[in-house]
Amino acid sequence: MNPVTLAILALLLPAGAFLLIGVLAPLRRSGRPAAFLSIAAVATSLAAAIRTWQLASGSVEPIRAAWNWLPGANGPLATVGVLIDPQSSLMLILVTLVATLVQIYSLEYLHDEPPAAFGRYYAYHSLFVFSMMGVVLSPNLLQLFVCWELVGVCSYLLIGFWYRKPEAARAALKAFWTTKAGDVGLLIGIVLLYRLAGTWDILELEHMVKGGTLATAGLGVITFCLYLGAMGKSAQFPLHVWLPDAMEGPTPVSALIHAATMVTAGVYLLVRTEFLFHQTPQVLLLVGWIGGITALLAAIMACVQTDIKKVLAYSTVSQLGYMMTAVGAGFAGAGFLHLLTHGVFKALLFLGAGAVIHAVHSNEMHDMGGLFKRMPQVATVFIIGTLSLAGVPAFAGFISKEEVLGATLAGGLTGPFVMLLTGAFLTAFYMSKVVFLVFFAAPAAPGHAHGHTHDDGHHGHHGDPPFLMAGPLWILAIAAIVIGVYSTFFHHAEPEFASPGWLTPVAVAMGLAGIVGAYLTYQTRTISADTLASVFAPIRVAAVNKFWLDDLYLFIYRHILLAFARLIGWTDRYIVDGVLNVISAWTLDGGDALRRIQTGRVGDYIFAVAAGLLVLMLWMRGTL
Amino acid sequence: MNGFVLAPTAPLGLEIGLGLLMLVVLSMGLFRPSTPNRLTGWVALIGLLVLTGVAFAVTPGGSLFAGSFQVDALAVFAKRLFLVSAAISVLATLGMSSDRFAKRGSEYHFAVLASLLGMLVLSSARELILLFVSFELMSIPLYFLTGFLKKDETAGEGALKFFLVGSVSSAILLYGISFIFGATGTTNIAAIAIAMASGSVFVKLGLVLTFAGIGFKIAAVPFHMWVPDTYEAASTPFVAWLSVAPKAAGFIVIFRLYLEGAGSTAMVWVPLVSAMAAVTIIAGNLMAIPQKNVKRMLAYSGVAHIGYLLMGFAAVSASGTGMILFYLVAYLFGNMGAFLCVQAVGSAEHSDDFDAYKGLAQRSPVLALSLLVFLLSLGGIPFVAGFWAKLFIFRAIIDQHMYGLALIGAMATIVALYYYLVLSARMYIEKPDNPQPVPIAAPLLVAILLCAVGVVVMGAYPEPWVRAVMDAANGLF
Amino acid sequence: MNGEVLAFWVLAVGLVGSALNVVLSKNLFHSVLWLAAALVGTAGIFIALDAEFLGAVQVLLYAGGVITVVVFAIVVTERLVGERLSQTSRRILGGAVVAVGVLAMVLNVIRRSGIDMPRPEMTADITKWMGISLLTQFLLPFELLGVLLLAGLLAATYFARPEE
Amino acid sequence: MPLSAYLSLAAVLFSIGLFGVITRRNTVGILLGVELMLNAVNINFVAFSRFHGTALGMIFTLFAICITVAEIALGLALVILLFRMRRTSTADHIDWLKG
Amino acid sequence: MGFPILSVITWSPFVSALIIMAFARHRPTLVRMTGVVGSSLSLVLSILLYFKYDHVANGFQFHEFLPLVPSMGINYNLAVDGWGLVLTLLTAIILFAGSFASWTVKTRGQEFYALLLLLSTGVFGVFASLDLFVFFLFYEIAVLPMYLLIAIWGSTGEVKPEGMFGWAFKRVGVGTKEYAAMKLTLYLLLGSAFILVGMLALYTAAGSTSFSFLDLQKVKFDPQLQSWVFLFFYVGFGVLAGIFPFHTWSPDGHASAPTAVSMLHAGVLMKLGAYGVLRLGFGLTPDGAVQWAWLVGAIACVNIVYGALSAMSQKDLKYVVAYSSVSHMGVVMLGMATLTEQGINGSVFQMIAHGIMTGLFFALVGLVYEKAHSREIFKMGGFATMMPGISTAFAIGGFSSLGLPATAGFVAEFLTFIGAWQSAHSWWLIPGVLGAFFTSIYVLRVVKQIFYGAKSTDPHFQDLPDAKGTEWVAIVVLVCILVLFGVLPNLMLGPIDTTTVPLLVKMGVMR
Repeated sequence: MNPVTLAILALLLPAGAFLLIGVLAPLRRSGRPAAFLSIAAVATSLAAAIRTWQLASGSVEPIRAAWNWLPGANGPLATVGVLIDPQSSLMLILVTLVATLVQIYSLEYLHDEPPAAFGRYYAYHSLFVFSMMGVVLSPNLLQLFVCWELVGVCSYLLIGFWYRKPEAARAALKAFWTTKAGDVGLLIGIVLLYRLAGTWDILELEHMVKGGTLATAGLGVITFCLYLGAMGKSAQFPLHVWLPDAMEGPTPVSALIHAATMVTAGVYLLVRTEFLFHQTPQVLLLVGWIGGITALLAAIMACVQTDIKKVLAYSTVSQLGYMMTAVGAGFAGAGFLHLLTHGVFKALLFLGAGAVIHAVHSNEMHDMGGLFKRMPQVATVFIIGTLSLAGVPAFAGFISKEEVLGATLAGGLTGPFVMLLTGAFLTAFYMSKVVFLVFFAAPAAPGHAHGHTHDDGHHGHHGDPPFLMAGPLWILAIAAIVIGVYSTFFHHAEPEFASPGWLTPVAVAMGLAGIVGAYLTYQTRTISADTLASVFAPIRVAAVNKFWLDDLYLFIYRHILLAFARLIGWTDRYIVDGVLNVISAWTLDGGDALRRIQTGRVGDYIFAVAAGLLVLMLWMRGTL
Repeated sequence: MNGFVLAPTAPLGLEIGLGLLMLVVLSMGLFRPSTPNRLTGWVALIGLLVLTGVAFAVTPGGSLFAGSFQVDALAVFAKRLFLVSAAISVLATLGMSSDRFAKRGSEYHFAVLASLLGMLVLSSARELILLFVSFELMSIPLYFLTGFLKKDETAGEGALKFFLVGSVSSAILLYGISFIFGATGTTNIAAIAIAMASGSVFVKLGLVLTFAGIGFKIAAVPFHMWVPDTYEAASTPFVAWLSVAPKAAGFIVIFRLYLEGAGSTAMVWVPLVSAMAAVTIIAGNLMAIPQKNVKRMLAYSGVAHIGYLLMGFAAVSASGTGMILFYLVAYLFGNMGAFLCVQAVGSAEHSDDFDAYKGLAQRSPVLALSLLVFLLSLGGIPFVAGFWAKLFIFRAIIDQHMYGLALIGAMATIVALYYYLVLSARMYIEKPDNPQPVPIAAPLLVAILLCAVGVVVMGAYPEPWVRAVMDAANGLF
Repeated sequence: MNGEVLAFWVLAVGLVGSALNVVLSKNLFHSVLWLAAALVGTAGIFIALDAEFLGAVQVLLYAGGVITVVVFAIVVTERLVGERLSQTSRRILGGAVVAVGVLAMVLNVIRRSGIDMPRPEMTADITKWMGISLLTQFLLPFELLGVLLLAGLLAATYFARPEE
Repeated sequence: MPLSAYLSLAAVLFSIGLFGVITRRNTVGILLGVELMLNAVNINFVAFSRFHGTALGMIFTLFAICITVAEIALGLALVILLFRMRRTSTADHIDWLKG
Repeated sequence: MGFPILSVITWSPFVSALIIMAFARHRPTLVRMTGVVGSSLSLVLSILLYFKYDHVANGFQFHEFLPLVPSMGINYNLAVDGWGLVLTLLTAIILFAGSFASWTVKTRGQEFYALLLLLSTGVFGVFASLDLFVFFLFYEIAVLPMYLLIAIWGSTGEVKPEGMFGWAFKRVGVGTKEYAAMKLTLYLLLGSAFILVGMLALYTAAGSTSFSFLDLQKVKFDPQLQSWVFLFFYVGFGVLAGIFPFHTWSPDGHASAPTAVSMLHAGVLMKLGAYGVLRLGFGLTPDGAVQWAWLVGAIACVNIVYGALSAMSQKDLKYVVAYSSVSHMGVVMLGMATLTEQGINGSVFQMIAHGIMTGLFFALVGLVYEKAHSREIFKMGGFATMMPGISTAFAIGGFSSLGLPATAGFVAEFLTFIGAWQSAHSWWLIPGVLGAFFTSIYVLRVVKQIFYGAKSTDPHFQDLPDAKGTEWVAIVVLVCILVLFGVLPNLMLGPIDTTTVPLLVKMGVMR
């Protein structure tokens, strides 16, 4: 099969699964069969994706296929199709791989759900996989946007999967609105781009840029708008607020959507349109700086979280900042690499955390502790993930983080570089903190934990998870190690930039310092956590309060937007409609008033006739 | 030989026939039977039907008395209209429950026929004296007919008001005619147009005064004030006729005096008439809104309709004139029909108030539907006659580029629809207090259905009617 | 100043005076009598305009017939109500304004009309001509007038007759 | 006397009559005002007729007088009818129908 | 001439109405079946029409001609072009769904169905008429039955008479169904008065010989005449299309109307207004349209944002949907005001999209109301557990209304935005996009409030059933179509585009 057919196949299988599950209510309500269908579809997609990648890496030119979607007088306005090049095919593998693993994992993770909800879950998943692949394979920005939005909807639906929980419903809404706010920018950018370039096709655009036929006037606005979209999806400061809340969704969802795939779509978009951004260095600079700020602030906030998923969520935000900084520095390749590795190890971390939560029935780290003995497998893979994230050599995160840091420095973004470096330390610190608190340290609040122990009988599996959950964990862990080992020791890709020699040692030192710091604080308790807290009190308060961004947004939503809406609603009812009612009332009153001249006295009638006569004569006096 | 003797009077055939009918009706009153019956009514009806048949056979042409009586197309058209409306009214009267119509039927029908005679002659009159006398012949029996139910506490009042305002108006009218005569020295109507063209101030003054007089007859604001009181007081089938036929006669007079042969000199009336039309439409509609009595409501809405007819006059064109005639025919069916429905409900409920119409659709669907159709026609809704009527009027004045007036007319239609809809809501939406069907006398029902058929047929297929009115109107220009 | 002018002015002053009394008199009965005077004065004007026949008709029909009927009516109603009818006026200001306005307009037209043609000589016997034309040219209105009078009479008796 | 003199006289009479019909409260009084107006009209007719040298206006007057008589008879009959029912001949009091 | 397919589509509801009135008295099943058969016939034939339409030749097809009033040049002349084609299909779909959504009308069901079908004959007729006059006649048929439909079967809401105009509110009875019905009817008739005057002005200016659209289209009218006639058309039809500030009949009317009537009215009748502006305003008075495009667009922008904000502030579910119509109709008007190919395509496509989605919304609101007897958004909660089907459909409708890709709403809005940016007034893009964003806020907020979150503790809201039986028909049909047109917009856009381009060429804004 040629790569296009394969790609389409990969794309359509989950879509078909979604339609089948969605439309055939009995199938959906049966639960497990639906899940198997979905998994089969996505697994086949994975195979197709791998084959596509193989075929694509052999071809020099990107492979593109397109069909008309929207008509226009002078040729089609928009097309749909696939664009297969190394980037998209790699990304495709990541998406399908993580999706497959997560779906398998979910079989066990959600086995308590009623069958109907189970079916619904897999329907959403299939839709998500389809949409995400649509984003990845999209040959033009419009299709990308279409799938982009669908991805957002899936995220909304899956965050709100447990919609009975008010928090989940609220978080879903918040995620949708925040990303939508960014998407408004993306939409505007796409619309603007059409007038400027007359096409949305990525290859054509690239061609135009290379040929110098694309006007640069106004391009800055367009790239900025595109970046806004990426900002929302990839949770860049200040639109990152939705991602931590999104952890209300089931943990596998967080692993797939809010760690590995969807949130990286923003980075992917920027990678795809890198050539456009290069035309507008100011915007690129902005991307870099905001990336750095995001990375640092999110890392700080991650440090003060007590919820294991929240830590991972902020960590994701922070890592997305890393990727963005690299893109902003002008080296999208580095960002993309980090995207891939991060996808693997962050999914691993989330799934690991999920296994823990599944066992403990709590997200709070103080409910955990000393779990290494009970769940050695989970602890192992989680530690692999942590080391990856901390950028320890021979793990997946190491090489990509080096690349990002190097790229940032090479791009001349010194400020963001410092932030990233600080962030690297903090990353290692908070991740290690999680590891120590969850797996090694004694339970922080024994009483509290005891409260749970008697539940053990009910939940049964307070040990390592069954195969369906462990399998995916191990696959990801192995992938993280393989990638790490391969890229650290065997494969030194020629970087597009030259990084100074001191960079690697410094970065690794930062990571190790973080691990050590965490060890001292949370395992041996040599350093008192309270002391740390009081030393960094102002930052801590700010971090705990999420830098008051949520409050700000809430204020804007409640006291500005809704209040304004109420004002408009009131105006419509009592002024606009009011005027109409007044006119109507006046008409009625006018009838009443006029009726009074009908006095019933014939003298008045005669008077009216005479007066009318006079009026007629006066009117006509000019001609008389 | 006989044929030769009668031949010269042929153009007067209808009038002579009507005169004979009057004679019969009157003499039936002299030999009053011991048990009152409605025989005179039936005789009058049959006579009218025969005359109507004859009228539809008459072809235009022929004149008498040196052209002062002329049977032109307009006259024939008008005569048919008058006869049909009178026949419907008489038919509906046969369903009246009051025994006064049986006891004094001879006087009543004689008066109707006398007034009708006035209208018939009026439509042919081309000479001022004849015009005036026939105008008065039309009017005076109307006063009588208004007060016919003299035992009713309000009938006399309605008649008196009608009479007093009417006689003042007719004095003004006559004063105007005197100036017209004075300006020309002749009573021939054809001379008026010539005098107008020469710019005679007397003829203009005369026409202004005359307009006030006619304004009373057609009930244009501010000469309309007798209308609601009179309509409320008088017997409903008569009001149905009163609301249509004399108005039509007034417009015939307007055509004769102001438009016939006048050409472009008639344009001098346009601002005055359009202003009057606007005021009439607005005031009529506004005053109809707060009415609680359906007859009064219809009276005011009738005033508003006069405004639309005046709009047609303001167009000063053959099409405008023709469309007035069309409007009159549509109005004949619509308004008479509506009044007859009021009669049907009123005789059952002994009330003409809106409340009497509650749930009529569930009590008597046919009656309610007929009334709805009439109201829609009056409101100018498509597929019933009134729509075409309004449309044609608007078209005529838009032809003259009077967009503002058209818009006022169109917007006022909305106000009119308001109160028509309020009445419809009573019929269709509310629950009846008394679920019994409304008893309707057979003749009345026939009359209502006739009107309904007229309204619907005109609405569905206006083409022949349009052709007829245009034939009648073209002679004037 | 010839006789015609003198007669005109005398009649005019008398007419206007009696007319004013008709509309201003407090006593309805007096009003009627003043109206009779005005009608007779009008007959005088007719005669001054060489319409003797009309003058006669005016006196006979109007002053004779109408006034009698009115007086009769007043008497009847007074008898019914058992007291003298007096009458007051209202809307005097409005009435005056309208009446004066109309008068001014009409007078203005008369002034501007330039109608003052010479008074032609009488050539034929007007009365005779009227008689002939009533039965020829104006036969139809004449007939209609008959119907009208009949209808009016019927109506008047119908209304005036007490309840049967 | 010129025609305009007659016409002016008629106009004055007409206006007085008009004033009368407006201001009179008694129905009979209103009728008297109408009579005055018609009288003025008749003067107009006769004067025009005379000055035009035609009898048409006089014929008109003749008809007018006759019709007036019929009218006034009818009117007075109505007044009597109303008087019988309402015990008043004051026009302003006859106002049951209004609004 | 062949089979008069357009006439059959147009009149089959009417005939059903007659049959219902004549034969189905007090037999509710027969009433419903007749209604469904009549509307199904229209639907089937509309689909057939779509496929038989020659998409390559485009232009007006399926001509039917019958002289009506030849002396005035009035003829019964039916034909459809691309726009008419898709809008006929839309009408048929909504009517079909509506006849199922009225299944539960209990009182006087016979009259209800008859009036509903009568109304749809009017709508079909408008979209198929080439003769302006017949167009107007059908237009009136489409408007008038609304009065009775709302006043008899409607529901009375609650509006507090407050503010400085409180007295007027009391005087006219704001909030009652009678008020809503009256306001709607009179407002729309007022609009039709403007239309009539404008139409007659063109007719006379063209020599009073023909009311045919094709004939009038060839006439080059005086620019000044065009200028005000366009305004008349704009205001006249705009009232029905809900342009600010003449939109206030819409919330009250739609909120008071029974389900199927709201569906048909918001779904199709409002399109009639926009279609009228586009067909008559742009088609016959192109210079006027070009001259006034700035006004149309500016008011459309107000509509979009203002409608969305108003919707956000409502507490009554039906009012939210009604105001969202006001906002979405702004998109329709904005699209045409751009005078660009994409804009007008978007405008017509939005007519379809909004028709379907608002039909869906009203059907769902009707169901929710039928089961929960409440439209108070903030009293309901957690319904998704009990009525998963309804809540899913509602969410899909909501997604379409906020312009989510893969639903019809996206294509429409996107095209409109493209058009807006390419028009002479590119700033229109901003309110347009902002409106879409606001829509996402109020729609999802409502979805969350009613269907998600903790279950309401109100005892009335326990054990509410999901949709069942025939109730599914309307929902499923509409949802499927909404998605179908979103995924394959070409189905509709093809014919639309072939009609838009010649218009723009004629208007001189496109080569």
